[in-house]
Amino acid sequence: MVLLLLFIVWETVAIKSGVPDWLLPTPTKIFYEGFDGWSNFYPHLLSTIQLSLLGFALGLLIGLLTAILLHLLPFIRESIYPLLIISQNIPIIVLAPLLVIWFGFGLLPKMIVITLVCFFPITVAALDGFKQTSNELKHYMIMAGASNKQLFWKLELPYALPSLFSGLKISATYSVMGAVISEWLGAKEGIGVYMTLASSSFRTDRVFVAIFAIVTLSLLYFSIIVLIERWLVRWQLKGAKWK
Amino acid sequence: MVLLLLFIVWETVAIKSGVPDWLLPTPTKIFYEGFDGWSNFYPHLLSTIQLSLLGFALGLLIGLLTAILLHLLPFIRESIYPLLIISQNIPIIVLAPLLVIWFGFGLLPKMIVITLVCFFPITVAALDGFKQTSNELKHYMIMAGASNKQLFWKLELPYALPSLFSGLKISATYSVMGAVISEWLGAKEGIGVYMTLASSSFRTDRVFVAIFAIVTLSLLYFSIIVLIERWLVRWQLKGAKWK
Amino acid sequence: SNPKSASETNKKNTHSLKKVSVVLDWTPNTNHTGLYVAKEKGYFKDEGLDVNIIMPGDAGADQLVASGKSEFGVSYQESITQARIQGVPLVSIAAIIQHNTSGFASPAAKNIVTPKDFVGKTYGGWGSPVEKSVLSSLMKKENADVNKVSIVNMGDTDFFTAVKRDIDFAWIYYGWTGVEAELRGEKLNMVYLTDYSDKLDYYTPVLSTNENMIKENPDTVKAFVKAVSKGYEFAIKHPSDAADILIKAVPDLDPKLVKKSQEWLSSKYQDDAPRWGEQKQKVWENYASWMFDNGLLEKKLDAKKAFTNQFLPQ
Amino acid sequence: MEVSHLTVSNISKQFDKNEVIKNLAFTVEENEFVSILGPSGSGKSTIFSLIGGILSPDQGTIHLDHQVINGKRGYISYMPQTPSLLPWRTILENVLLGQELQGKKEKEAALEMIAIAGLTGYENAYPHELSGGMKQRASFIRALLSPQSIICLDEPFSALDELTRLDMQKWLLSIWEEHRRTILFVTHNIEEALFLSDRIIVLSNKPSQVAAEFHVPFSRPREESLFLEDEFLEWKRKIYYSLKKRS
Amino acid sequence: MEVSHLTVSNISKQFDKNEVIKNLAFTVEENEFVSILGPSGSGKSTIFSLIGGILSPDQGTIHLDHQVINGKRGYISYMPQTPSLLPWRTILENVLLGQELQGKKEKEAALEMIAIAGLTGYENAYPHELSGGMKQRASFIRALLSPQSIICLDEPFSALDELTRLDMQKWLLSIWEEHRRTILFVTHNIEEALFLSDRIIVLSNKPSQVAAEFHVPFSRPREESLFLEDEFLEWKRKIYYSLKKRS
Ligand SMILES: Nc1ncnc2c1ncn2[C@@H]1O[C@H](COP(=O)(O)OP(=O)(O)OP(=O)(O)O)[C@@H](O)[C@H]1O
Ligand SMILES: Nc1ncnc2c1ncn2[C@@H]1O[C@H](COP(=O)(O)OP(=O)(O)OP(=O)(O)O)[C@@H](O)[C@H]1O
Ligand SMILES: [Mg+2]
Ligand SMILES: [Mg+2]
Repeated sequence: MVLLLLFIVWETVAIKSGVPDWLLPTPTKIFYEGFDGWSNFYPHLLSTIQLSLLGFALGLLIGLLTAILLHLLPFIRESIYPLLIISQNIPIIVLAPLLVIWFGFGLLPKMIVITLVCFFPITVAALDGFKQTSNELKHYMIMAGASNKQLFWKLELPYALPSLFSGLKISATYSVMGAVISEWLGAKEGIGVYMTLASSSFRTDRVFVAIFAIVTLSLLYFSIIVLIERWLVRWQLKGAKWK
Repeated sequence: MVLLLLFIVWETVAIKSGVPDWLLPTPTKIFYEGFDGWSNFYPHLLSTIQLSLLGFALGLLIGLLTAILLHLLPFIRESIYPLLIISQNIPIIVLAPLLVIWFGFGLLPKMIVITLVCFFPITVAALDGFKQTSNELKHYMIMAGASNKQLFWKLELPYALPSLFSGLKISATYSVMGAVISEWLGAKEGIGVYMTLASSSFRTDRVFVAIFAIVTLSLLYFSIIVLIERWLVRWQLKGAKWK
Repeated sequence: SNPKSASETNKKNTHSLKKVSVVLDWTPNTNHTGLYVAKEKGYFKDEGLDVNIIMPGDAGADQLVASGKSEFGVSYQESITQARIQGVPLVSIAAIIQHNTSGFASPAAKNIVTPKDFVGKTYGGWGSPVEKSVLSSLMKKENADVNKVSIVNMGDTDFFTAVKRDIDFAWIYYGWTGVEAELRGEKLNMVYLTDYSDKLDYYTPVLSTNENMIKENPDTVKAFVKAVSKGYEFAIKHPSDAADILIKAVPDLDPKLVKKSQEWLSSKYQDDAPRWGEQKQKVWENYASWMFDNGLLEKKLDAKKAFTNQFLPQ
Repeated sequence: MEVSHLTVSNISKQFDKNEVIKNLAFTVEENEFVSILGPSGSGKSTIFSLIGGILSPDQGTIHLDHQVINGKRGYISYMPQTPSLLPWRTILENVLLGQELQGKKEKEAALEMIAIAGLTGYENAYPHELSGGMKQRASFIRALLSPQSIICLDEPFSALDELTRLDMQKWLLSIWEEHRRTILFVTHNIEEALFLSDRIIVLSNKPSQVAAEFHVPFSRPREESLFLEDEFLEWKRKIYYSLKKRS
Repeated sequence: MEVSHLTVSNISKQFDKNEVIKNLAFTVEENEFVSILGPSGSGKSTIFSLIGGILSPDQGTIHLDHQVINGKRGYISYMPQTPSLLPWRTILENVLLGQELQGKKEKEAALEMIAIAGLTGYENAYPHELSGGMKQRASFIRALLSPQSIICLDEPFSALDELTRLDMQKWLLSIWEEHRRTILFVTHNIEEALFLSDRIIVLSNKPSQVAAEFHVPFSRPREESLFLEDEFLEWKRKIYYSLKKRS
């Protein structure tokens, strides 16, 4: 709805102000190109979807495992945390040649890049979630003889879910961009490839088709996460009838 | 400590395996260059620090304001959220020309880039934090006649602090990379400029000096956030004597 | 013979082919046409090679080639010069374009026709010290002062965007960006480097490999260069067909731009050289000494080792 | 001190299909001490939520000082059934919260009250360092310090031991007899209701209505010895049976 | 059912400078029902934390079945002072939690208990949909369903109204008289302690020690009418004064 409005404003502004097409094409032109060039674009889209889903899944897995590990072994937390931050701060342009030299042009280096992008928000959010567990409930669980495993699965994990989903939302949003960036490591197809090609041959309309695809994908992933959250954390929704 | 270990492993592996310097220099070489070229590097570092701090501050401000706005006006949340996600998915290479056309090559477009990178984790985390506020406490506050403003300042905001700090940590980590990326929009100095120049003249040692600077800065920012968190959320630490 | 056996021999051929890869400098464009022609027309196969053309993205070609991850790459004389100074073992094995086709472009309305017109204008670059030296060299010829040019770093911003705003002129390759301007009907003024300084007539782009390849697999290098050379010769003779081959290989490029760019560029590949790919030691020495004089190099370059013509077909 | 007068007229409330309150009506006079007695789950806390404006009745009106306060907030000073202390505030800061929401803070008065409630030394402790009863006491003081004209207390003493409870009851009575404010008091302890109140409203089973109303005849100021008097036991039995009959 | 026997020998505990328990000693026999009576903040919940192994005593030992259980967990079935239900579980799932932690779940038994506690219809409700007393009842059932040999109840009935409380007390008694398990019961209600226990341990003021111990002479099974008997009132007064003297 709001998006529609945005499009209309954009269209009229673009037409009125006379911004040239190669700088900012109007939505109509973009849709036209998207429709026209669909068969060309389709395989790129598919490849990026595949890449981002795989990367996100891997990021989720590694992010969660890291968080659980750091949570259960607090004494290594202090020493590992800096490494996590380092992992977020090595620019791709430096990492890229190293990754390609070590792992070639296959799937692996791309996975590494997406995972690097995705796992961090999940880890931070999950860790903070675990830490917030209500003292009262923890007290009960321990008194009732819960083992550390039970404490984790039955209390800390469900308690961290809302926080974890914060991280998932951030991560899902980044996963598509992560995939696109990873394609700059050298790929045969993918939205990233399509976009650089379009950009270097000055086809701004195609660049925007690519952006639309990226944005739509991200929105889609985000909504799926929100749906899963609603379903898993539904007990929260039933509350607060008075608000 | 762990970092030191990492360095030692790196140094020995680099020497043993005979990786050439231009691909992956040894830490000693990097330190040497960092020391040697300090006077050269210093202004770049300073400029990036300035940029990232400013950007982070702006990101924090906008991120918080957005979260508060969306929280207080739930009916616009549904419509604004997609826009937020879009903002995270417009690749810089596309945004760059538009920003330049609109705002020239000054500070403003760079600020916009860093802010875009920084505000999103803060907004998502803060929003989720606000949402989690304990029903019981909210019930009391409303019954006791708290206005919406009081409810927010005295209950929801403090309650969201731990979650908010999650977002801040993620954001602070990204702010330095954001600044470096923003320098690719055209800057006279900064670590990003230094790094691309070093990279194009095959001074891998300098590239790594730049990476070290980025990582160190991020770690520094992260630690500052953690310290502030400890100080603000210190009531949490006093608890749980039994764990 | 019957088709079945033909395909069988084909398969056998593929089996015995030597797999090598060539990394481009960035996205595919008409600088690379010869490579695509050689692949499409089977010139590589004729030489017993199975060539994979790779778009490197952020990884950059030079390091991949230097480390041996890729056998061949597309590079520039400037890069190879700097790389060798840092001990990176890259060697240029063929000049793709004989003369430097780059220059300073500006919209016609700005009226920048010769280097002395740069005075008082704003130049948009990417922050490399080379730029100021080049500007200075050109302007010195007309006794103009480079310090009167305001140099702005425009980062990754493209030419057309930049000149819309604060920038008056920028450094482009005419064969691509200039041709795009023609397509758009925008009039440009060009100040070519080659018109003002011999020393700045360096090779860009070139084909590169590493020293190891030359030592261990000279035959492969020879076969590769031979096939590529045939590719470029085809492109020189049949610009339109060559353009079609590139468009077919990379359908996401803008066909109009490729066609027109190819027309412009085809005659420039070999130009006045006796054969395609030929490199002169003088060009290497000139540019390196120019860089050294301008404080852009820490050491003098041993130009003989930086390039070789030994693999070019006779 | 302001004068107030609460009238609850024929209010009804249901959650989904769960009819909790039906045609409930009662009044509280100025400076009166009224207790509401009812079984668990009968809707006592819900009545408070309605008066506090956090819920709106499906039917009926609630008047305070001749003003309709259906769905309006900020008119009552409230002590919830669970202590609901803010975990990041010290006890002193928590105790001052009710005042803070309405305007000025009186730290002196608060410290005095804290002392009377036996929490001296815990002013700067955080809630999780207190025992259950101590939290309840803090929450109670918070309500007493709030400036509104009517105080609604939801089982303030149920987590306290007999002795502390008696101390707090006596203390509440002494303060009340001195300052005279309007108090609406929810409890399930008959003795407590008898000892403290002017009037006791007994709720029927769900959907709640007023099942019975008793004017407590004991003169004030009341002494601890009241608990042992025969008349007191008499009344206790009477109310006990009225409760039992209805449930 | 297993046989158990709890011996607490001379334990002490302090928080920072706050000496809460000092040289406390008592025993609980197999299948005995023992109540601990003490003022708010006297350390009753702390005693449970020590037995439950979540805290370790600074001095002294705790034996269960001749085994030292200082700092060991999982030996007691526990009902905390605040209901502590997991907000994302339905009542039924919450009630089964204690069993789940130890192994098998018996859904039938749980549903039966829920019915007896008057929570029928709320099996699939979430905790925040229940009134304070209802939550407390759910928490109580959870403890009863746990399989350990000793049950520690921390003021289970303090949030309940007189009638529900009486019902629950009677129900607890009937179950206990049928199944006979060892129960350690914390309360501040003298009548409740008298009605339920075999033995009552009265704590002194902080630092807590055993101030007095009473063997309750009433025969079992006990009836509601006990409350009105003179001997009961006599005992009540006796304990009341013993409490008062110490504090
Ligand atoms: N937010 C809610 N959503 C659904 N049902 C509710 C809600 N709040 C209360 N109820 C229902 O309303 C009824 C009355 O609840 P209320 O808390 O008012 O009881 P109460 O009299 O205060 O009991 P207690 O003495 O145990 O605190 C209960 O059946 C409860 O399940
Ligand atoms: N985690 C803790 N940190 C510091 N002090 C504590 C802690 N837990 C309890 N205390 C202190 O120990 C004392 C006894 O607390 P405890 O909760 O055992 O009392 P209680 O007898 O259960 O009281 P109530 O009947 O009010 O629940 C109190 O003074 C309390 O402040
Ligand atoms: Mg209630
Ligand atoms: Mg207690």
